[in-house]
Order: sequence, then C-alpha cells, then structure tokens
Amino acid sequence: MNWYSLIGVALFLLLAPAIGCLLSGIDRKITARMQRRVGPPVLQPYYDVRKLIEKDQLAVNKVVDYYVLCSFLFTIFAGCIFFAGGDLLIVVFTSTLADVFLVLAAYSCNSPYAQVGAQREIYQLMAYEPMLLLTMIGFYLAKGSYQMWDILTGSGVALWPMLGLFFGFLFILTIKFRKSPFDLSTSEHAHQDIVKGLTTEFSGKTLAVFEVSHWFETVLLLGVVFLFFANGTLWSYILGLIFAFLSFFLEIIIDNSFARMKWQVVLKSSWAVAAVLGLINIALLLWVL
Amino acid sequence: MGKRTIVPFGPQHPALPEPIHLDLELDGEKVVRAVPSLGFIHRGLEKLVEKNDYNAMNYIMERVCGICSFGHSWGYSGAVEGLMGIEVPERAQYLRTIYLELSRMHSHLLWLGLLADGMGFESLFMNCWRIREQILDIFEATTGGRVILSFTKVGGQHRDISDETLKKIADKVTTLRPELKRICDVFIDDESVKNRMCGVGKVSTDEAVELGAVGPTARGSGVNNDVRCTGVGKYEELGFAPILEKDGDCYSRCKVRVKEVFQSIDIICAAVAKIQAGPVSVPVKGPAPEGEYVMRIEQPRGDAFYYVVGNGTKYLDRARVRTPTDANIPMIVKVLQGCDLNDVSMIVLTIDPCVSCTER
Amino acid sequence: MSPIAFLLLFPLVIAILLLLIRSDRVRAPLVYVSATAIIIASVYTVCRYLNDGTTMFDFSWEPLGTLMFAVEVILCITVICLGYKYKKWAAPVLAVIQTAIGTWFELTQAGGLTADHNLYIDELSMIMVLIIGIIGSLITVYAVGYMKDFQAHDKSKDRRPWFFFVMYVFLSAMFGIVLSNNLMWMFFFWEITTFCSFFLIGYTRTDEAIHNAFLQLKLNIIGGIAFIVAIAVFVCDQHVVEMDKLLECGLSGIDVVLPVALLCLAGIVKAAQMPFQSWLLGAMVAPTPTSALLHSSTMVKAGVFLLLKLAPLLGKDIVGYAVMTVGALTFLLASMAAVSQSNAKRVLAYSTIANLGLIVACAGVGTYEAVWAGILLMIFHAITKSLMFLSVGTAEHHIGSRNIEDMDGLFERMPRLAAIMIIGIAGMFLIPFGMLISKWAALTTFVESENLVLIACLIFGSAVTSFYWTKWLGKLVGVVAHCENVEKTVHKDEWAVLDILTVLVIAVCFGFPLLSEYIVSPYLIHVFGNPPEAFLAIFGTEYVWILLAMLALLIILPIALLNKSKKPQSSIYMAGLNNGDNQSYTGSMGATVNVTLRNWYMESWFSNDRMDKIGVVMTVLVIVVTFALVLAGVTL
Amino acid sequence: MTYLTKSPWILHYDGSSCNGCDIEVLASLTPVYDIERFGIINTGDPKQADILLITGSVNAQSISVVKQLYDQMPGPKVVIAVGICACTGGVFRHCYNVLGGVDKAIPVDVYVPGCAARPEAIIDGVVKGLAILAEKEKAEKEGKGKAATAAPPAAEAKP
Amino acid sequence: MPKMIRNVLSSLFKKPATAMYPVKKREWYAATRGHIEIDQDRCILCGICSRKCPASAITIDKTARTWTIDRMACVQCGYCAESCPKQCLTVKNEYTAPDTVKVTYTVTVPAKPKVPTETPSS
Ligand code: SF4
Ligand code: SF4
Ligand code: SF4
Ligand code: SF4
Ligand code: SF4
Ligand code: SF4
Repeated sequence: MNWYSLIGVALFLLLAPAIGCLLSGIDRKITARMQRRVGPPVLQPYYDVRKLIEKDQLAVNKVVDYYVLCSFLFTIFAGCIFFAGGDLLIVVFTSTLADVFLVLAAYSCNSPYAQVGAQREIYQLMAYEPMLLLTMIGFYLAKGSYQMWDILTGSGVALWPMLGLFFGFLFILTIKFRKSPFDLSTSEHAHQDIVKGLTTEFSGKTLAVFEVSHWFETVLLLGVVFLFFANGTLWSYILGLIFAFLSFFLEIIIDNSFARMKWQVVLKSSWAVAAVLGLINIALLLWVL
Repeated sequence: MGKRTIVPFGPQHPALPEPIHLDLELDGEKVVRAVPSLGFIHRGLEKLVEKNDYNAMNYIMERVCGICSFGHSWGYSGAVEGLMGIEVPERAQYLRTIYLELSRMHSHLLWLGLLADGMGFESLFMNCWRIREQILDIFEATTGGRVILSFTKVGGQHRDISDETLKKIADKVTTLRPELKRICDVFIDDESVKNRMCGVGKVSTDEAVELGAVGPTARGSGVNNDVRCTGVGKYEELGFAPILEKDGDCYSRCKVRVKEVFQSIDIICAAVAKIQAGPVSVPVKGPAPEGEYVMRIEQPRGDAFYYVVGNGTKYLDRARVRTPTDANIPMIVKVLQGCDLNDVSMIVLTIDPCVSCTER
Repeated sequence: MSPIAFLLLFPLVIAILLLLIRSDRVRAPLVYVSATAIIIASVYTVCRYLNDGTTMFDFSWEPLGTLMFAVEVILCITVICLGYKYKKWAAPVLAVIQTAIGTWFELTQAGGLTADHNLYIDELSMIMVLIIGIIGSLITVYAVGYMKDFQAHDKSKDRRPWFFFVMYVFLSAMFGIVLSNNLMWMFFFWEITTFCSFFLIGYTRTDEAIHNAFLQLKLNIIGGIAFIVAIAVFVCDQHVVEMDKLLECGLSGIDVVLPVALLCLAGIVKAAQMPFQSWLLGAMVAPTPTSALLHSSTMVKAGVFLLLKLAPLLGKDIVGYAVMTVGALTFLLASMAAVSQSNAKRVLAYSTIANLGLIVACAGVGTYEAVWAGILLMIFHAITKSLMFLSVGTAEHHIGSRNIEDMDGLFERMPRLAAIMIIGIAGMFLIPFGMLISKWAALTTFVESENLVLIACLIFGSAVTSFYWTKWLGKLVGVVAHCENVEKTVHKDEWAVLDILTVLVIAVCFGFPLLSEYIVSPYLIHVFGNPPEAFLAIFGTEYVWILLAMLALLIILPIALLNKSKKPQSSIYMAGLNNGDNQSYTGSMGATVNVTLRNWYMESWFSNDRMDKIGVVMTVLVIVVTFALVLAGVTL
Repeated sequence: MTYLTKSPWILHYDGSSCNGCDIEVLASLTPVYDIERFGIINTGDPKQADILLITGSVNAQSISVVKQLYDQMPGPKVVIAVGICACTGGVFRHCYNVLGGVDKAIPVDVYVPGCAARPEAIIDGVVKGLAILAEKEKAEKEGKGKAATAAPPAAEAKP
Repeated sequence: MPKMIRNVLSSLFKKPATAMYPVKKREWYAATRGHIEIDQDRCILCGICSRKCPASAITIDKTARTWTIDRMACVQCGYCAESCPKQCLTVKNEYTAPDTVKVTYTVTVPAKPKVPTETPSS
C-alpha cells in the first residue's frame, strides 16, 4: 500500500463509472451515426441505469441479486488491484471470479435462455482466458514485473516487443466488450437467438448493477491497452490514452462491420490467436528479445 | 445422458418477428428436434366472406398480411375476376406487375434486414430498412398507404398512376441500384456473413421438391417453380426468367433474393417503358356467378394460391388462400434437425415462414 | 521413534480387528476411535519432529526383509489364482515377472546389503503424514455411514469387514511409503498399495469392477517392475539401497540416470499420468470412499510424492524434461477430456489426473519455486478433492445418480450439501482458494523456467478447467421451485467428515502462509538452498490482497444469504408460455412440456476417447524417446 | 424527476396481427424514424421492458401469452395498442377466433390508430405513453411505504 | 477486408437519414389515407357506408340523426367513401392522433326539410 495505490484506487472508484458511462454513451452515438441514425443522447447509458434503479424489482429468486452483486464487487476489486499498481495475474484471476459469479447468477434462474447464455459465457471465458494470461506474462517478460506500477513506470515501451500480444489482446477485447461478432452470451443491440442470453432474467436494479460493472470493466480493459504504451514519460501516457480510446473506437467499427459469429468460430479463432500471436510472441520474448 | 435441453422458442422471441412456436430439443447447442406449433395469429378471416360482399372482401384479403398485402389483393381480385369472367385492362395489368415488383423489393429488403438482424448485424439491418423506406415512400405517395395499399380492386385499379409518376418511380428505383449494390455485396461477399450462411440448412433439389417448397426457398435449391413464368401479369411480355441457385443452403436462398431485388428493378423499368395509355379498371356490377376459380401469383415468398367459390350472390361462398409459408413449413422442420442453436434463426429466416398469411 | 512405529503398525492392528468384527455397532465406534487416534498421532508426529528437520531412524530387524518377501510371493500367488478364476492373464504374468525379478534380486544382489537407515522423516514426509493421517482417516469415518447405505442398495453378501480391513492396510502402507528410506521397503509398501487398490476396486465383483481392478493391477505392476529394476540397477552399481544416498548421487552417469528415470516412470504410473491414466478412471466403479481414498490422499499421492522427492535430481536434463512434458500434456488433455464428462465421478477423476499432471510437471521442473508450487498443489488437492468425492457420494445416495445433469436444483433439494460442494468446486479453481494460488505459482515458475510447452499447456488447460467446473457449479446453484428436501437422511458421520473437510478447505487458505513458512520452506531450503528473490517478491506482498478478496467473499456471503427480502417473485421467461410452475410450458399441440436444461459437453471437440488417444500417443512417444536417449547415454 | 421517460425500453409482441403494424413498429427503429433518439431500445425481453407495444387483435391462443408477458414486465409499465386491430379488432373484429382489441386481455394505456399505424403515429403514441409512465411512477412513489412490498404489481389497470 | 467497413465509416460522416419527427413536422402526401371526413350537409343517412364498411366502424342512428365513426376501428380503406351514393365522405390525409381513450367522432346530420328522402335500393 503506497501513496500511489491509494490515489489509483480512489481515482478508479470515482472516475471509472463516469468514464465507462460516457464511453458507453459515445459508443451508442457513434454506432447510431454509423447506421445513419441520430441516436440517443450521449448520457443515455446514465439515464438507462437511473431508470433501471427506479423500476420495480421482479426477481425470479432470492439469490440472483447476490451473485450479480458479487460479480460487480469483484469486477471493481479487479480494477482496484490494477489501478493500485498491483499484480496483473491477480487482476485476471479476480475478473475471472467476477465472470463466474455472473454466470452463476444466470444459472441460478434456471431459465432456458439464461442458461444457454451462461453456457456461452463460460465458453467465452474459456476462449479468451489464455490470451489474457499470455498478455500478462508478456508484460512480465517485456518489463520484468507483474506489477502494474512497475510496468507503468518502467522504461521501454511494451508495445514493440509485445506487438503480437497487443493484437491478440485487441482480438479478445471484442469478446470482453460483448461486441459483435463475439456477442454470444448476451446481446446489446441486435437481436439474439437466445433473447437477452445471460441477462434474460435480470431486471431493474440487478440489470443496473450489471451495466455499471460493465462500465468498470471497460475502464479496466482500456487500462491494459494503456499499459502497452506506458514507459514512465508523460508523452507515453498521453499516447496511451489516445490509443486506448482508438482501440475502443476500433471495437465500435468492428461491432458494426461483422455478423455475430457462431460459437465454434469464437473458440477456434481466439485459441488460434492465442496460440499463434500469443505463444510465438512469448517465445520470442523468452528466447530472442 | 438421456437428458436434453428443451427450450421453448417463441411465440414471443426477439429473433422472430412473428409469433410461431418451436419446441426445440437441444443436445448441447445442437438441435435434435424441432416441433412447430402455430395458431398464435389465426384470425379466421376466410369466414368473413359470409359477411362482406366480394368487393369489401378485397380489403380484408389485403390484410391477410401487411407485407405481401398488394399481392393478396391482386390474387384475390384476380380470382374473382376470373370467376366473373372480367377482362382486366392492359394498363391495370402492367400497374399490377409494377407494384408487385415494388412489393417484392420492399419485402426482400425487409427480409434482408431481418436476416442481418438475426445474425446480430445491426448496421446492415439499418441500411436495408433505410433503403426500403424509399420504396414505401413511393407507395404512400401514389396509393396513400405504406403497407396496406388498397390499390387493386375487382376489375382493375382504384386509381391511375400517371405516366410521369411511373417514370419517376422507374428513375427512383434505378438510382437505388448503387446503394443496393453496396449493401448486397455485404450479403454476398462478407466473410462473417458467409460464415453464418454457407453450408447451413442445406436442402437438395430433390428434397425441396419432395417437401413441396416454393418461392425463393425452392429456387435456392434449384427448383424452378416461379409462377411468374405461367402467364400471370405481364411478365412474359417483359422477358422474365427466374433466378435459380443450386446449393440449397442459407447462402443460396439469400443470393436468390438479392438477385431478385435487382431483377425487380429491371422488370419495373421495362414495364414502365412498355406501358400504354388506357383505362385502369372496368366497371364491375352484379353478383358473382356460381362456380369456382383459382388464381396463382408469385408473392415475394413464393407461390400463393387463391380460390374462390361463387354462389350467384354478391357474397362469395368461399375465399381461400394457400400461402407460401404453408408450403415451406415441412422444410423448416426437416432442416432444423441437426443444426446449431445459433443456426435456428438463420434457417428459419432464410426459409422465411411468415405466419400471418399461413394462419390468416 | 515410537510415533513412527505407531503410524505404521496401529492401522495394521486395527485392520485385523476390523476384519474380525462383523457387527455394525462395534465397527463404527472402533473406526471413529482409531481414526481419531491416527489423526492425533500424525499431528503429534509432525509436531514432534518439525523442528528437527530430517530425522533418520536406524530401524532394522533381520526377519523383516524375509517377511516382506514372503508377503510379496503370497500376493503374487493370489493374483495368479484370481487371474485364473476370472480369466485375466496379463496381470498375473506381469506379477510373475515382477516377483521373479524381485526374487532374483533378493537372492543374488541384496544379500549383504543393509541399509544404515531404514526409516526417516523430513518435512515432505510430514506433509504426507498429515495428508494420509487426517484425510485418509476421515475418509474411513465417512465410509462407515456410506457403506451402510451402500450395502442397503447392494443386495449381495456383506463384505464390509474386508473393505475396512483393506482400507486400514492401505493407510499403513501409505505411511510406509512416505517414511521408508530403504528403497526395498518403499518398494514393498508401494506394492501393497497396488494390491490394496486392486481389492478395493474389485470390491463389488461386478464384471466391470473386476475388469477395472485387473486393469489397475496390470498398469501398476508395470510401474512396480520399473521400480524394482531401478533398485536393481542402482544397487548393482552403487551398492546402497537408500533414498537419501540416491538423492546425494546427483544425475551423473547412466547408472544413476537410468534408475531415476525408471523411478520416475513408476511414479508416473502411480500418479495415473498419461499414458497410464486409464486405471484411475476404471477405479471409479468402486464405492466412493475408495475413489476418494485413491484420488486424494493415498495411491496417486504416492506417485507424486516419489516424483517430488526426486525433484532435486530433475530439472534441466532429459528425465526432467520428460517428466514435465508428460505432466503438462496430461494436465492439458485430461482437463479437456473432463469437459465431455457428465458423470460427476469421472469429471473428478479427470480433474485429479489433470491436477496430478500439474504436480508432476512442477516436480519435473525441479526448482525451488516449482516444488513449492507442487507441494502446495498436493496439499490443496488432497483436501479439496476428497471433499468433492465424498459429497458426490452423498449426493449419489440421496438423488440416485452421480450424473451432474441430475444435480439440477440440488441447491433446493440438499442445501447443505450443495453449499459444501460449491465451496469444494470453488476451491478447485477460483481465486481466493488454494488450488488457484498454487496454479498461479506454477504459472510463474513455468515462465521462469522458460518452458513454452509448459506455459501453453497450463494456460489452455486452466481455461478448460474453468469451463467444466463452472458449468458444474451452475448446475448446483439453479433454484428450482417446489423441490423436496432430501438431505434429512444423510448420516451424521458423513456430515461430520464433510464439514471438517470444508472447514479444512477454507482453513488451509488462511493457513497456507504458515504451512509454507514452517513446513514447506524449511524442506525446500534444506534441499535447494535459499529461495530466489523474484519468488519472494511475488508471493510476499500480494498475498495480502488475496486475503482481502477472501474476506470480502466470506463477509458478503452470509449477509446476502441471510437477506431474505420479500421481493415480488416473477415467473421465468419462457417466450410467454410458462405454465406458472417455472418448470413447464405449453408447447406444440398444447402439450405440457417440461423444460430441461443441460450443459454443453462438446463431445465432438473434447471427447474423452479422443483426448485419451492423443495423450497416450504423445506421452508414449516422450517416454520412449527419453529412455532411448537415457540408454544411449545422451545428456543435456 | 423520473428517468423512466428518458429511457423507455419496449417489448414488441405480435398478438395476431397481419404483420402490417409489426413492420411499422420495426420501421420506427430504423434510420428514418430512429426512436432510439428517445432512449428507446427494442429489448425483446419482458423483464427489461417498460412499454409493451402490442399489435393485433389478440386471438384465443395469444391471450395467455399476452397476459404473461404483461405480468413479467416490472412496473411501472405502459401498454400501447398499436394499430386498429389492437385497438378494436379492425376488420377482424368479427372473426370467430379474435378477442377484438388488446384491452380485452390487459389494460391498455394508449391507443394508436391506423391500419397500418404509421411510424409517426407510433412515435406519437410512445410519447403519450411516456407521460403516462411518469404519472404512474409518481403515483407509485406516493403510494410507497404502505404497499411497496405488496404482491406482484400485476393490476395497474386504469379505470 | 470486411465489406461493411467502408459503408460504416462513410456513414459516420454522412448526414443521418433521420427525419426528426416530431421535432420536424411531416408533410403528408395528397394521396395519404389518414382519416374519413363527412360532409354532413349532404349525408342522407342511407346507411350504405355503415353496411359496406369491412370494419363496421360507422354507425348511423336515424332517429337521433347522427352519423358516428369509431376512429379506432376504421382501417382507412376508403370503401365507404367509394360507395356513398352522395359522395359525402372523403379520405383526408391526416391520421387520427393516438389517444388514451378510444375516440369516436359523431356528427348530427341536419334535417333536410321537404326534400323527399331517397330510399336506398337494396
Ligand atoms: S389440405 Fe387444405 S382443404 Fe385439406 S384439410 Fe388441409 S387446409 Fe383443409
Ligand atoms: S408470405 Fe404471407 S405472411 Fe409472409 S409476407 Fe407474404 S403474405 Fe405476409
Ligand atoms: S388453418 Fe392451417 S394454420 Fe390454421 S390451424 Fe389449420 S393447419 Fe393450422
Ligand atoms: S391494424 Fe391493419 S395493418 Fe395493423 S395489424 Fe391490423 S390489419 Fe394489419
Ligand atoms: S374507411 Fe374503410 S374502415 Fe374506415 S369507415 Fe370507411 S369503410 Fe370503414
Ligand atoms: S353512405 Fe353516404 S349518404 Fe349514406 S349514410 Fe353514409 S355518408 Fe351518409
């Protein structure tokens, strides 16, 4: 616990929902414009969440809320570890835990569509986790530490030695952001063969919590993108911020340019990416660079 | 491991625009069995012939379905005209042909949009429907309705469309061409779209014949059963040749429709060029004679079949429709077996069961 | 000396008593008392020797060698008779070969050979003593109630005395393995465990059970042959027969490399690594306490114990690479195979194989950090897996199935058991729990060791692991209305054992720094010298965070569970057709259709046959190549 | 201040319509009409919807479905009957199989006439529905305290 | 290269196609079928419109001399206008506004002094 950890955590807790919400609003606005529509106001996600909180609570059982809440807390927790400059592997494990809680929430409903959504969610978890871990290992090999703080302030830009991992990470970012072509388990926009998937039975506050934890997660993931550029200088931070935003923009473009893939493709492609881009890059880091 | 996931699919389901229900039996994500169930939109409108004279019945037959609305009124009016031995003026025939093709364009664009939506491709959906709006605009400007046109009546058309307007319509659809092409390229060439459709829901030519498929669904499997070849309307004068694809998968069914959109533009332009001045309707008087008559037209989704029985009064005895979906349902049931859950909406959409007319 | 002798002999005495007792009413208290005694004795033993580091015992008694030899011959003859009875020939033939080699060795080579120290105890064996003593005994307690139900279901002759006899002999033999310094002794106990599991697996005497029992015997005797040949080679060359001397030799020269390679092979067989994994899967036919015993605290643990013991000799050499590759491949492929299983015990079996693979890989890497991770994995695995097995056993007796798909709504039907299982599963792969921490340690050490194959196997394997555990977890948490509670009839002793193990799962998470500090680290420092800086950096500070995560979980959990808020309950979404009971809907033709939900098993991808086949081919290749290289005298 | 009016999510159900009104409902989501401007999302999941847009005259087989979807929506909620069929049954009102109007199955808050109801009318209808939503929210807030945890809010029928 | 990207990116910089209803009022086409209007001065309360209407939207009360249209039942087909012998019905291009109640529209047909009523041929 250093001073910077406390500041990082405080900033994350205060700013992440705001940034996440804004990003999500910008996403919807840009998406609308890409479809030649005017689209909702930028603050729409905020209105949505406020509305959801106002709604009556219609839960299918007593435990759903609890699981969603746990998922929410652990998502934040993962973010806090990250922005406190903590260990990247723990960040990954904690966010896996958060994801598992979400899946349990869906399972606990015992509802057909939620269940299929939950199945697909763990399927996605299986698809993206290797790449996520490889990225973190890459940071260690490139910058000599698993600690976010060391990577942030350490010299040398991680992007170059980790170029393959960077692209691999962008690839799974699509899954993490629940964007087409990989929005298998839920569906944010276009209609889904499994209704709302994972979130079918969530309503009111439960859904609000889910949305907000998605904001936190977005910020956390963009934080990882940022890390690829950081080398301790101010310029690198500015560049990192720009690229984090650009990568978010890229995800929006991808979202609008692809059909939703079948689950087989999701697993095959993300494992292939992890195996090819990820492992080769790790091999280079291990033995060449 | 005897247990299988059994999921109710519909009647309320975001991937289904209309209420149809399927008991889906899944093994993992594989569909083992799909048992359809209908009746959520059955209204029983054929019975309304007892209450409405054959002219009023036309307005009801238009509402067999709002998508193929124009075709239904043509089919029904055509059948009554046949029963009564009325010769419809040439110009009306051309107008009917033009409007049926416009309907086909709007219907196919609607369909392409839904297909895109079904595979989670929201931006493509939006684009299809944006273009479709321009055709609905033509409808509204010329007939007063966007989906229910009330344009055809027994004996011809309610109103004439001036040659100028027709020219404008032809120009309009021609200018849509490049925009359409850009959208349709995505359906034909995009990898992610192909990935969802190629090889999915395959039906061979023989199977399609055996299961009695009609319309683009059958043509996607290489079966030529386009009613437009049988002398209805003015298609023969316009040199119509049906579009066939042989692979029989979702992709070829999609391709058939994509090509038909362009073909419709050609037909409209050719018809506008050929149409002659003249009356658009003949006066219709008196009761419908005893007897029966069958009329077939090619709706956007295939062969629709109109059957009327007259009894010597202004009220018909019977007015029946057999619609394309009726004929295509056996194929859905067959093809769904063994597919993936995420293919269900693809298959259902490309075979395109619209239940509204099926259940009437 | 005395506590050691007590551990070795007391279970044996109890075993004989249990064989003689037929009455339930005597057996139960006897088991409770002796189990408690063994637990106390193991804890006492550890406390007694903890500060002394390695303690050697010069325990020798001439006739003992002969006695052991005689027992081996008797067992061999028994196998021949049984083989004749059931027309199974492979195992008897192998047994004869093994005994022949043993006899030849005993008669010609071992003659003047005496060991300076026959028994010893060091921190590693203390850990094993704790695992065997505590978990093994708890399983025997659990077996009392369980076997009562089992017998009630199974109408055949009551052979429970025999069952408990074998169980206790097993415990004794396990203590023998971990405490013997004399390789010949160790081999003897090694063989006893093989035969004990042979009898336990074949307990029900169904065709399947017999087949699997012989399969187990066949494969493990192959390991046994490797073991005895290893001893023979080593003794012929070095003229010593002690483990500590072997460890001192270092890997130089074929005469040491070959025995070590052979011992590793024996370890791999016992640890059910690919290509020998099939025996462990076959062992599933046995009553659940047997499975729990074989999987968690005994048998397979003997295999990994041997490998961890040999770890200092492994590392960056051919044998080391072979061991880590076999372990890593086993981890990956067994995890994948687990995906396609819906039988809870088979999932557990594959997961056991996978986790042992990880331990084996750690042993193969053979560095301070790797062995640290391996030992912790072993501890966590023993506790968590026994908990899982036993709870599956209880579930099976009350819901009538061991299929995961039938565990729908267990949360309502058997809430207490479901909670226990949830903790057990979470313990297998989620963050604040031990398995994940040691997996994490394994990952960092694999990265340190710059071995890409290991990294790849671990990363993909653990992704798959999350998949199959989560879907099981999902089955458990489903809340289905209108379920009857069926857990009223669970025996008290079953609950007691399950509760203790659950507490242990959680306790070791908190207690693991202590374990590491007082038992594991001293051993490692003693074997490897001081730990590397980087290692301390990772597992020093960050631990605080994990603890916090745990605390958060543990605090929120009860609060939320107690929060019985009266929210309006809504029916679940069934496309508008829910019949109102949340279980059925009005389907086609107006029929009432029950919704059933089933997980994905992805058989077309991860079918266990396919994974087994791939695994066998690859690992056989690795092993064959390794031996070829070792025999050719190649070194790295 | 209620946010309900800023983010009304709709559930569309075709209760035995002729498709005409349904495609107009869908059309109002598309670029030319773009009702997402009002924060509207077409969810397809009753649990997440605030407005039930229902078309068609509701036939015998649909009644239970309509009722169930309505019940599964958390309050405050608004029902908008889109199209003549949904209002009164239209040309189908004399058919043997139809109810003739959604209000015979569940309480309707706004009637959107038109056969087919055009997208402009649907937008107008939704805007009207928003005002009602705000009223209901207010009424519920005032009524809170005594009946906040009462039985499922199924009966919000207006007189 | 995914085919949609160009489209998506170019759309981003194009003007949205949105018509901005209701901020911008919409001009109706002359042909648009919106609602039915009656010229009650010409109506003779013959009831043909009522009988022909496929939706039974028109009711006529001869004693009270009222002509009523149920706006929420009329499907704007125009058949009444077509069949009215006095051509007193017209289809206007504005649609009936959505409402919270089912609106009906009633007119009282002024009595026509001395003119012998033309009985409708049946
Ligand atoms: S085939 Fe046609 S006529 Fe015969 S029963 Fe069926 S619907 Fe009626
Ligand atoms: S096929 Fe039938 S339901 Fe489908 S659009 Fe045509 S008429 Fe309507
Ligand atoms: S008419 Fe057709 S849709 Fe209607 S019930 Fe009969 S078979 Fe089914
Ligand atoms: S109101 Fe008209 S367009 Fe709408 S569903 Fe009814 S008949 Fe069809
Ligand atoms: S327009 Fe059609 S529905 Fe309306 S009143 Fe006239 S006849 Fe009836
Ligand atoms: S048909 Fe014309 S004249 Fe007769 S009642 Fe109707 S509006 Fe009046």
